[in-house]
Amino acid sequence: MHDLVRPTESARLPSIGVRIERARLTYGGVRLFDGLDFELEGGRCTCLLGPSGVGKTTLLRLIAGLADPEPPTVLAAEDGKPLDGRVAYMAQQDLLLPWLGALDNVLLGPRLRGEAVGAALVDRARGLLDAVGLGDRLQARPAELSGGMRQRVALARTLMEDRPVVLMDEPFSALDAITRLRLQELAAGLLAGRTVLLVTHDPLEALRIGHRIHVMAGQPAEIGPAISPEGSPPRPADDPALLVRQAELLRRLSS
Amino acid sequence: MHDLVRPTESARLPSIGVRIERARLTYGGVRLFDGLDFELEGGRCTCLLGPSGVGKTTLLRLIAGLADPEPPTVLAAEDGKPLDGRVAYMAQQDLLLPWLGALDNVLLGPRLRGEAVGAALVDRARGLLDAVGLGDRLQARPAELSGGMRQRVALARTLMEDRPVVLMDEPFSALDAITRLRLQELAAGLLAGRTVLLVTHDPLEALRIGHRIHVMAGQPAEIGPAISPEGSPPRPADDPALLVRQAELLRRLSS
Amino acid sequence: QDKLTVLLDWFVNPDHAPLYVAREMGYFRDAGLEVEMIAPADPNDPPKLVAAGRADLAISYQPQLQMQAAEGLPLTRIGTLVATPLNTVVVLADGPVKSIADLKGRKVGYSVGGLEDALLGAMLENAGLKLSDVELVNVNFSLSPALLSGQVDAVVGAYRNFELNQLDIEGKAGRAFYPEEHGVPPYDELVIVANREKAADPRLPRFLDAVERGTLYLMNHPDESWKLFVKANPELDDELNRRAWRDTLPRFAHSPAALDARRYERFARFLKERELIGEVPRLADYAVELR
Amino acid sequence: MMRAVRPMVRPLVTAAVLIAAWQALVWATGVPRFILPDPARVAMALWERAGLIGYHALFTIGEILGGLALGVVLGAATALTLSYFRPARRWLMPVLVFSQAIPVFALAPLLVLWLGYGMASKVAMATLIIYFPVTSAFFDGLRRTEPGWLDLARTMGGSRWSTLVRIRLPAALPAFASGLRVATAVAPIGAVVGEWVGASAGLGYLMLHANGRMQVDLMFAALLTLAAIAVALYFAVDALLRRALPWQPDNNPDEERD
Amino acid sequence: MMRAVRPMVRPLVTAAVLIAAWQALVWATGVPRFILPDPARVAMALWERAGLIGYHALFTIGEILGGLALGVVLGAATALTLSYFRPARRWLMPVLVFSQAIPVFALAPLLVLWLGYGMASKVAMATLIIYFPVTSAFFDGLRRTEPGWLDLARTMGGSRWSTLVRIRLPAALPAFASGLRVATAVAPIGAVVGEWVGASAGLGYLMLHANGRMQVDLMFAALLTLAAIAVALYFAVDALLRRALPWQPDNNPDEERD
Ligand SMILES: Nc1ncnc2c1ncn2[C@@H]1O[C@H](COP(=O)(O)OP(=O)(O)OP(=O)(O)O)[C@@H](O)[C@H]1O
Ligand SMILES: Nc1ncnc2c1ncn2[C@@H]1O[C@H](COP(=O)(O)OP(=O)(O)OP(=O)(O)O)[C@@H](O)[C@H]1O
Ligand SMILES: [Mg+2]
Ligand SMILES: [Mg+2]
Repeated sequence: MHDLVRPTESARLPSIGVRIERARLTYGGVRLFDGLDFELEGGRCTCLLGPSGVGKTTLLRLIAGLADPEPPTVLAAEDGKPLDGRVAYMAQQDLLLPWLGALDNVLLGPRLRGEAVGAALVDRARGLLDAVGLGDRLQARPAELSGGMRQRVALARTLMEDRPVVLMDEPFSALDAITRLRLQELAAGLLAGRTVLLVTHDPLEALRIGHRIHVMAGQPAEIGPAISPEGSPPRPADDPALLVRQAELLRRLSS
Repeated sequence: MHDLVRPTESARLPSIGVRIERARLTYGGVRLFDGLDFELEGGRCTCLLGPSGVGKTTLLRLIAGLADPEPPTVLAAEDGKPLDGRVAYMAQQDLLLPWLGALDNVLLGPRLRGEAVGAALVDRARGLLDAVGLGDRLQARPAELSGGMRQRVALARTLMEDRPVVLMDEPFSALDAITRLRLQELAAGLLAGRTVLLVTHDPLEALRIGHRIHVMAGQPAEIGPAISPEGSPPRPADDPALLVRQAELLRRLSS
Repeated sequence: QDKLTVLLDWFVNPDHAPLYVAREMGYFRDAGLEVEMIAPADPNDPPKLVAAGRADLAISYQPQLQMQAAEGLPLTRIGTLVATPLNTVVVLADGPVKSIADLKGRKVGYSVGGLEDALLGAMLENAGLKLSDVELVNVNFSLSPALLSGQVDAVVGAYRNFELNQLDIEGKAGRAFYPEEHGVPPYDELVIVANREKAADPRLPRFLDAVERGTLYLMNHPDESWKLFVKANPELDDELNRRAWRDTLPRFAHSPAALDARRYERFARFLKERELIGEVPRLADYAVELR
Repeated sequence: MMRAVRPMVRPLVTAAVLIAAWQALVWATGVPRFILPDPARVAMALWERAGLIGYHALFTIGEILGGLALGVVLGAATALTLSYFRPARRWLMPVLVFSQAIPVFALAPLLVLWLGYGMASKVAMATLIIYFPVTSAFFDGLRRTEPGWLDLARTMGGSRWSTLVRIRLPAALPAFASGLRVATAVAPIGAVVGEWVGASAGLGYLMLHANGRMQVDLMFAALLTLAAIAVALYFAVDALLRRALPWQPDNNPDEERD
Repeated sequence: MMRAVRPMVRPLVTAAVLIAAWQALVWATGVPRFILPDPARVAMALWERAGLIGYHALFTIGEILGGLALGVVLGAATALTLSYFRPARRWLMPVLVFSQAIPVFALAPLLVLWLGYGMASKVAMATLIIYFPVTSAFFDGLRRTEPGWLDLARTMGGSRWSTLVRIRLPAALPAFASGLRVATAVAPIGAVVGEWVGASAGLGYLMLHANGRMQVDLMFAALLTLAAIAVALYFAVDALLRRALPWQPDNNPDEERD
């Protein structure tokens, strides 16, 4: 693993849990959530699966502070302080800025915060792009990149953020199986010790890198009990125990 | 399967193979293809896998007539006639028109061709949307739909096209495992007898619905020999033979 | 009733009194004419449009007519409306300029009509100065405001019947220098022009007769005339126009159809001297006395 | 309640503030009343000459609407032509820009010669002024279509015409709306400039007339009326456009939640 | 070879075609030369009075550039203010529209009173004309930002200011460019109208003067010069804008491959 991509202070980041209680949210008259409770364990990776359109993205956005929940929704961090400024969010779309090259897209966060973008930050961004396999496309604009490449730039940008809470919405969906495995490992490594919520459609992916795995279903949506596979992530993809778990997950998903 | 969604004349569509020879294409000085040969067998479903950024989308666009190949590239249909007007193309992005509701997005093709959009066509579009699980969101604009829902609308739009050659770029990437299985079956059923090229990152998906499966790799990109699983698609997802094949595919992908 | 279109030189104002009185008194109708009067915004346009055949008659200025004739426009004067110059150089009475000679080194505002700088040049030379001794500024729409607000020290192109009253109403007395008293030959301010090719139009003498009747009524019954005028143009019913009306009365041509050939020729020579025209046009080509 | 009342109150408050500012300006700068009369004087003129102003306003409104309709139709047609024919783009665009630089007084005699002194020449002038913003903005919008949609239309076998109608046009509507907003705001001045060509009615005529005769109060009263028409028209069009383009993102920085 | 020559040839051909059309118009309509002189006459005037016209053109160019610079800066600033402060939007927008409807001749004495007869009043006039298209288009662009980017900026902890600079501004550049194109095309008329307000130099002044003297040839020669300046300026700005926004899709229907 590249040393550069891991910020020096990351080890010192405190891990914070996040709790959401009695969430309620309505879109166009339809109750998407009603009394939904959910918890992200501090320092752990929680994976969320569920049918398309059930509200996974909406839940992520709610935690990121981007959706407007209705009362009596409560969103709270374990340490009682507000979540603002402690969350990194990777959306389902890549949301790259078309006028910036890959490197500048990755450096967007520090620039937006008005941090001095010195050699250290640039090197880290370079390192991250290198780690996602785009070390030779630093200046490429989004329009010149393939779908998977764009997703990888967005992933690098999210990892650049170095926040205690990281929310990722299908971050590997546009990647081939091999790249996906590599990047799962990269992400799991870099995000170790952080509170991660990862939405995915791939049960195996969830089983590889999740500490806890939940299935969301129904309308209004409910979140099922956690599955906690043994061992610590990233688990090897060919672990036979995972295949057994996968069958269980698929069963839950199809019920 | 809904009867409505299958156009009456579909049985009569002749199946045409497509051949691409000595393809050459350069982007920004880099030879993406150089002397690439590839064939789509008529009436069969060919699946294409390969690392992100290798050129799968570009190849698809080339066949769709949307990329400008350089000489000595040859693109030809088996029957010698031009491909124009006989190809349906589903891009990697959903490309829904934001000002149209789901139903109108699905009806875009006939409208663009100036066909009279009568009750029959509307019913078929409705039926397709119903089949992809959006029967209750006919009027929803893209901005009101989740990522997976948008992809399903795009899929319905492609199926609506009823063309002998169908090119699909990661059509199920944003869908959960269960919906994906269902829609794979739907697509395999509706597209039976057509010449299909399907780009996917999911080896199992390729194994379930592909007659022939190719792996693309390298720079310039080369396309490996076909894997032809036994039985006819859609194959059951829990077929143990598939798992064996999957291991082989993964080996090819990672080489 | 024959229709006749008359393009005014500018917006309706007391200078056009004879026309309106003739219309309101029914003199045009008596002459078998139905006269439509149209106001343009740019005084340069009406003669062009008459020359182009778009209208029957235009109200214009003698100097302009002569310049246009020299440029070859097929126009001819058939009558006179205002028979003295109206143009003046105006300064504030309590200002530093007591004589034309005091203008040396000062700013003079003008509204581009084509003639103003020539007039001023002649007046300055008459006082021993040159045109280059003053700074000319085109102030277009706002002669009085420019003078009142001290933007310029003098304005040329101000009308003696208007701008002086305007200054007075604003509480400032103006001092006028009359061109004809400072080396500029006298001329007819407002003339009626027709297309030269159509000078024999039988409607024209009838029109002039009606204008003459209007002028005479106007002089005989100034107060009644004023009432007629503001009835036709209610927006003009104010102090300024009332005063302008009074000051314009003595300046109307008593005999609108009469032509003073020497006056025209004298002024044409002046224009040539000032290099406003290249050749002195033949009088008969641009001015007639209808029979 | 409060919310329902507000939309009615705001214009009144704006007007009040403007009038106060105007009065303050007059007091502070001591600008003479023949250059800028104070509000009271103008209000008086507005009141006393309401009939006259209203009569002239009717003409001007007619010209504005005529010019707007014609300008928008011609502008849209030109933008389409420009974007559909490369030769048009190459040869016509310079001509259009050229036409923008022609001052009224050069054109006026021509317009009158061809169109006469009636409504037509004024509508033509207003059209000319409105025409370019619409053309330019719409043309810009038409050529900024998302390439993916065009690819889609191509594979679907859409003709140029249907691609235009179904994809390029709706995609360019926000840009068109932008141009239309500018056009709406300049339409009144277009009509007034048109009256410059020669008129016997209309607010522009009235203003010029009043100006020429130093009836500055009346001029400003007419001007206020014209401006009020302009503002009303602008907001009507703006509201209409917003309603017509519901899918378009519309966010303002100060509405960002913090 | 051919391709290299073309960009030089096209304007000449356009000019030739225009001149031919003009000549044809003169012949066909028989419009008298004191209303629309024929090209040869104007060319002669252009040639004989080149020095005079050049002298006045310099002033006008200065005014155009000044007005353009000021108008764009002020317009951009206003658009930012409008989009950043809801009150500004609510109260200022009507005022802006209002201001658009004020005819020059009402404003002229005020401008001259405050700015004098020098360059300043003309630049102010040109600025005023350029201002609104820029403001309106840019403001429209600023509020049409892709909501996803704003969400991103929010979670990244971007301040309003940095979100503006890094996201909203670049995203609004295409719209801004649209407005700038319109502004560039109307800037020359702005300068000429400014000279109308009171001037002793400039092409507008020269035209008025020639018009008054019935030197219609000279007037049209000055007009041609003005229009040429306008066209040159427009295409320079257009080329600049295209170069500055390389990421923006730019496709024209007639370039669609069939
Ligand atoms: N418009 C373009 N300009 C320059 N390079 C491009 C352009 N489009 C694609 N490329 C390059 O071509 C290569 C192939 O891209 P393509 O989209 O075909 O990949 P892909 O195999 O579909 O990848 P993915 O699985 O990530 O979608 C990439 O390296 C990409 O950067
Ligand atoms: N802006 C909106 N307006 C109206 N409805 C919306 C809006 N955004 C989302 N929805 C609805 O909310 C529901 C949940 O959407 P969400 O994007 O959270 O789904 P998801 O679980 O992320 O699905 P996917 O796996 O397809 O991404 C969907 O039914 C969608 O139609
Ligand atoms: Mg989602
Ligand atoms: Mg791809």
